[in-house]
Amino acid sequence: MNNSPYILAPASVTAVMLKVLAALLPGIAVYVWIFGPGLLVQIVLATLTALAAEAAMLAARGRAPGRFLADGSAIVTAWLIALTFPPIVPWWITVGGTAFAIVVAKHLYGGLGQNPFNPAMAGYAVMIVAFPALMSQWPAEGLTAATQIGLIFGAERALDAITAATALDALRTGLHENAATATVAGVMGASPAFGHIAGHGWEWIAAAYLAGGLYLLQQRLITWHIPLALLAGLALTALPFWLADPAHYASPLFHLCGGASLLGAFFIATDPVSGATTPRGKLIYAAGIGLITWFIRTFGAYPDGIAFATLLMNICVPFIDMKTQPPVFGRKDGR
Amino acid sequence: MNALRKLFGFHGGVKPAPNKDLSTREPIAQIALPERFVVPLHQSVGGTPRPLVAPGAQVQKGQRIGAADGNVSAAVHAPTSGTVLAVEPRIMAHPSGLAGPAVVIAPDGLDTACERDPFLWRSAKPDEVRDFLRDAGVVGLGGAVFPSHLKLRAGREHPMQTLVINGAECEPFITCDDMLMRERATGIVRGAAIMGELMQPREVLIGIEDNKPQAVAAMRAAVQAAGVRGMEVVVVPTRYPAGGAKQLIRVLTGIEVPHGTRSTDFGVQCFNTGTAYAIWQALEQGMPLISRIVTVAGNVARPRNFEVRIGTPLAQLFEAAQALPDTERYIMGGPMMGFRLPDLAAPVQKATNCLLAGSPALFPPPPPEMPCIRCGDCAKVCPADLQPFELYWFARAHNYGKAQEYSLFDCIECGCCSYVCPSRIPLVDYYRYAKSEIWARERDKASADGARTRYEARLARAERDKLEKAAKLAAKTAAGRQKAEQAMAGGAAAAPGEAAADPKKALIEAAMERARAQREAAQPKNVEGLSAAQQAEISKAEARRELARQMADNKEVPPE
Amino acid sequence: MLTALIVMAVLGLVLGAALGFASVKFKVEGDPLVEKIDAILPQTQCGQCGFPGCKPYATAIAKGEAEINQCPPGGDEGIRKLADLLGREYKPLNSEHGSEKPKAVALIDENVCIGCTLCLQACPVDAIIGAAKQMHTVVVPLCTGCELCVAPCPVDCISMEVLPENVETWKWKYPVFRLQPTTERKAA
Amino acid sequence: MPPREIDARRRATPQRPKHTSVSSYFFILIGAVLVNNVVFVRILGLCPFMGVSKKLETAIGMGLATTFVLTVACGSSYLIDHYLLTPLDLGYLRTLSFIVVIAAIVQLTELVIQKSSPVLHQVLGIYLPLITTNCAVLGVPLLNVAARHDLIASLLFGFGSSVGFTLALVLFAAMRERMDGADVPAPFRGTAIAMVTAGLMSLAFMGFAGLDKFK
Repeated sequence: MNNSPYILAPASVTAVMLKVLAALLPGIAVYVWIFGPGLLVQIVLATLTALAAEAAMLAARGRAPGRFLADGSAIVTAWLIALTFPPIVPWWITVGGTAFAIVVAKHLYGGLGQNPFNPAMAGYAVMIVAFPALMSQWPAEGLTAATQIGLIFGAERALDAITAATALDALRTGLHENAATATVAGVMGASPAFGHIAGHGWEWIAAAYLAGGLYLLQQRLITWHIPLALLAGLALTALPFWLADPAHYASPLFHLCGGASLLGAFFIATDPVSGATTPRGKLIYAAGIGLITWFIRTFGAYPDGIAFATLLMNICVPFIDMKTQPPVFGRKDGR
Repeated sequence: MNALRKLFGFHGGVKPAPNKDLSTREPIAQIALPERFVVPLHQSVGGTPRPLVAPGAQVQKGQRIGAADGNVSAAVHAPTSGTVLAVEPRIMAHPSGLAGPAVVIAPDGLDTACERDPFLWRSAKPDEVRDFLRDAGVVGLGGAVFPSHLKLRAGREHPMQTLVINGAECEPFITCDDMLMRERATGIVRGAAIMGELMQPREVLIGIEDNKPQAVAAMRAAVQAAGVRGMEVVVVPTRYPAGGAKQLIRVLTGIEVPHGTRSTDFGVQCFNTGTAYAIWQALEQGMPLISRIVTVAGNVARPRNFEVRIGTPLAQLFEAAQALPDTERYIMGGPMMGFRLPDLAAPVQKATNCLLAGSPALFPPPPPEMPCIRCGDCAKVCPADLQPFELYWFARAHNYGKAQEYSLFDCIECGCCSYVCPSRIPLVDYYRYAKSEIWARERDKASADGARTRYEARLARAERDKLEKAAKLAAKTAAGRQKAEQAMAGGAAAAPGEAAADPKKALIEAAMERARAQREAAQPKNVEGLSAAQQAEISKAEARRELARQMADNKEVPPE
Repeated sequence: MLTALIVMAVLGLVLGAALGFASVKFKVEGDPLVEKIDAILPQTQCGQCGFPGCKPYATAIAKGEAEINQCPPGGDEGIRKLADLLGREYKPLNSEHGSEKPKAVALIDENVCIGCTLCLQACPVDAIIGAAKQMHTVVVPLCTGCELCVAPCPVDCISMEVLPENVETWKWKYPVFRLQPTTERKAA
Repeated sequence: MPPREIDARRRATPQRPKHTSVSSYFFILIGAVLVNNVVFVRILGLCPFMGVSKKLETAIGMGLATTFVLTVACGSSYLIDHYLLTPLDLGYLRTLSFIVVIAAIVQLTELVIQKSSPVLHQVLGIYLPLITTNCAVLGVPLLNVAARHDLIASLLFGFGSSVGFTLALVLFAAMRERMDGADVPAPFRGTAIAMVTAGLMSLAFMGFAGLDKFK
C-alpha cells in the first residue's frame, strides 16, 4: 500500500519516449526523401538489435523484460544510432554499435536512468574509432534503393560514384590536402557534397530536426537551455575565426546546418540521463559540446564532433551538476 | 485596493483537481458525543503534557487534563464532562500505528462546562497572554500543531511588518478552513485582530485562494464590519502548495523564509484561520481548544464538514459521512500529504483537518516504479527549489550525507515531485525514509557523545580516587610501619608488601564476617498482630529474599 | 665514471640535506586522526573490539594496529564510515568480536537486586544509580547496551531488553513496493 | 654497450632546445591538459587514477599533490638534465637521477601534507609515496627531454600534464560518487565498472585524435 501523495498526474516514461520518437519522424522523413531508404533499413536493424540486447540483459539480471522493453528508451537509442551512422554502413556495424550502446554503455551501469554516457554516442564513437573509413561514407546523389540495401548487406563498395563524404568531411579533407591554396569557397564549389549553406540537402534535414525539437520544447520534455547553449557555443566559436579568416574557416551557419548539429542540440545532448540537469549546468554542458564540436570538426580527424563532444561533456556532468546546484528556497541571496 | 497589491510567485507547484465542491454543499454539522473519548496527551510539537487526572476522576468540559510540559508544549482539556476511565497508551492517528499516552473519558451526557472566566487579555502582560494560550491548549490548526503562544512573539531584531492569516487551503478535498471562513468569519477576524494587537504588525493580510469566492466574500464583509485598520483579504492564485506557510508568505510579501529560521526574523508571522478562531475563543470566551472543524470527504455518500470534539474516535466521523462499501483505506489529511490511518479506533487530534475515505477508483494504486530518468520534472515543480531526483538518488543508495548536502531537510514533503514523476517513483517516501534514518543517527550520535563524556569523567574520577587512595595508603603504611618498628624493634622484619596486604585482607575478612552475622541476625520486627494481607506480603518478600540468596549462592556458574 | 659518481653523490647529498631539514621543520605532534575515528565509534566502551574502550581502539586503528571491523555495536555502517574516512577497503564485521544486535538496554530486576554495587562499578558510562544495599536502577536513556554489567551481577538480576519502538523513534521504512527484484546493498 | 658509442650517438643528435614561440607555449599547455591527456591518451598514472578516485575530496587532494610534484619535477629535471647531465655527457644517468629527484620531492610533499592535512595524508595513504613510482611523474620529464622542450616549455608541459591528470581524477571521482548510487550488476560493481568507465572516457578523448597542432 502506497503513501501520499495518493493522486498522481498522468505521466509515464513510455509517453515521454514515444513523444521523442514522434519528434524524430520529420527528420527521418526528410532524410529518406533526400538520401534514399537506406536509413529505414538501418532503423529496423538498430531497433531489432536494441530490443534484443535489452531483453537479453534484463533476462540476465532476472528482471521482468516486458515493462522495461515497453518504456521505449532502447528504441530511442536505436533511432539515434541509425540517424548518426551513415545510411549505407554495413549491417554488422549498425548491429555492433547498437549492441555496444545497449549492453556496455547502458546495462553495465544498471540500465535505464543510470548510464553516465549517452549510449548512442558511445556506440557511434566505438564504431568510428574501429572502422573510420566505413563510417565516413555517405551515399552519393541519386543512389537507388537497391544499391543502398545491397551496400548495407555486403555489396562491393569503395566506388566514388556510389559513396561520398559528408560536407564536413569533404571540407576538412579539401582544406587539409592543399593546405596552402585551398579555401572554403573553393572546396565547396568543387564538390557535389555541398548544398546552399552546408552539405547538400542537410539544411532541409536540419530544418526538420528543428521542427521536431520545437515540438519537444512545446511539450516541455526539454528546456531551451541545452539546444540554445549548444548552438550558441558552436556558432560563437566559429564566428570569430570565420570573420578573421573566411577562406579557411567555415561560417557559423555552415556549422549549424552541417552534420548532426541540430540533431545533437535537440535530441542527443538533451538526453536527461547523461546530460546536466541544473539550469546553469545545462548551459555549461551544452556550450561545452558546441565548443568541442567546433574544435574536432575544424582540427580533428573525425567527420563530425558531436558524438565525441557529447561523451567528453558527459564525463564532466556529475562535476558540473555538483557545482551548479541552484539555491534552495530562501537561500537565493546567499544567506 | 486588492488590485493594487503586488503578488509574488513561488517556484514550482502543481494544480491537481481541487475536489472541494462536494463537501461545501452543506453547512458545518455538529457530531454527537461518542461513547468514549480518547484524548491524546501528545498533540503538539514539543514535550508530552503531564496527565493531571487519574482514573476514576470526574472531569468537566474544558477542564485541563494535561499540563504543558515546559514552554514548548500546550495543555490538553477534557472535551466533555464525564469520568476518566484510564490514562494509558492508546493507538494514535500516526502513520506508525503505534500507541501514545491518552486519557480515556466516559462522557456523562450532561456536557457540563467548568467555570470559565473571560480572560482580560487587554490588560494582561504579553507573557501572561502567552501563558494563558498555552494553558488553553491553542496550537496551529493548519497541520503543524506548533504551540501558538510561541509564535505570538515578535522577532528580536526586526519589527513586525506583516501578520499573515492563512486561508489558502490548497490541498484537494480539504474544505474545513473554507467552511469556517464562510460561517464564522467574524470570529476569525476578531482573532486576527487580537493577534494584531499582540504583535503590532503594520498590516494583517488574510490570504485566500481564488477558488473560494464565498469565503473571500464572507471574510471581506467581516473585515469591513470589524473595521480593523491595516487588515486586508488578499486573493491568491490557486496553486498547490500555496497554503504552505512559507509559500503563502512568499506570495503575499515576496519574502522567502529559509529552512531553519523563524519567519519573525523577517518581520512576518503566519497563522491558520482555524488558529485565529481558536485564539479568539480562548481569549474572549475563555474556551480552551476542545473541538475543531474536520472535513470528511472522498469515497463517502455525504461529504461535509463537522465540528468535532478532540478525542472522538475517527470511525464515528466516517459513519456520519457514510463511507461507501468499497472503501479500502482511510486517510488523515489531504491526498497530497496525508497518511493512511492504521486504525479507525484512533481519535481526532488537534491536527486532524481532513479525513478521506479512499477506494481504488478514487485513489488508484500507482503503476510500478520505473528507474529515474533524471527528466527534471520534479525539480520544475519543487516549491522548495530542490533537485528532488538527486535527493532520491542518494536516499535510495542510503547515502545520507550526500542527501543532506543536497538540502534534504529543506524538503517540505508536499508531494509535488511524486505527483508529476513520469517514472512513478514514490519520491516522498524516500525522503521520509532518509530523514527518519538521519534523525535516528543523530540520536545515536548524541547518546554516543554523552556516553563519551560520562566515560571520560568516570576515568578521571577513577584516576583521582586511585591517587587519593594511594596517598592515604602511603600515609597509613608509613604510620603503621613506624608503629610496627617501634613495637617489635629488632623482630624479624616482614616484607613491606605483605605487611600492607595482610591488614587489608584481615579487614575484608572482618567486614564479611560482620555482614554474615548481620544477615543472620536480621530478625523480622513488628510482627505482632498482623492482618492476613500483611502476613502474605511479608511471606512474599521473604520468598523473594530467599530466591535472591539462592541465586547468590549459585553464582559459581556465571551466566554468559 | 668518476663524474657520474660525483654527480650522483652531490645530488644525493643536496636532496638528503633538504629532506633532513624538512623532517625537522614539519614534524607532526599528536595524531588528530584518533579524534576523528573516536567520533565514529559508538562509545559503548564495551571492549568487544579487544581494547579497553573506544579511544584505545581508535588509537590502535590510527596506528594501523587494529582492523576497522572489530566493533559490533558500530555495526556495518560504522565499518563503512571508518573505511570511508581512512580510505581502506570495507570488510564485513569480524565475527570473533561478536555480531551486530538490535540496540538493547540493561534492565535490573528490582525484586532480586541485592544492592551489591558490582554493576555500578562495571558500568563504564555511569548509567546505573544506586548505593550499597540499596536497590539499583538503570537510567535507560544513558544506557549504551554494552552488557558489561550483566556478568558481574551475583544474583543474575540484569537482563538486556530490546527497546520497543515509540512514536518518537519510529522510522519510515525503505520504500518496499519496488516490483523489480534488486540486490540493493544494505545501509551504506 | 660501451659508453663511448652512446656518447657518439648523443653528439650526433644535439640536445639543444628547439625554438618555441608564445603561441606554441599555449598549444603545449592546452595539448598537455586535453589533447594528450596524460591519463586518457598517454595512459600513464593509472594506479593513483583508479586508487584515489573514490571520493571527490581525496581526488582533489591527490591532484594538487601530483600537480606540485610534477611541476617541480619537470623544472628540476630540466635543470639537472640541461646543466649537469648534458654538459657532462651523462645522458645515461637521466632516468636514475630523475627518480632520485622525484623521490626527494615526493618525500618533501609527504612531510608537508602530513603536517598540514593529516586526514588527507591518511586517506592518500600508500598512494602518496607511490607518486614516486607514478609513471606519469617519471614519464612526463622524460617526454620533456624527448620533445626537447626549453625550461618554460618543460614547466608548462609538466604543469599542463598534471592539470590534465587532476582534471581526469576529479571528473572521474565525481562520476564514481554518482555511480555509487547506480544499480550496477553485481559482477561489475566497484572496480570493474570503474575500469569500464575509464575505458569509455578514454574513448571520448580519442575524439581529439588528429589535433596535430597540440602535439
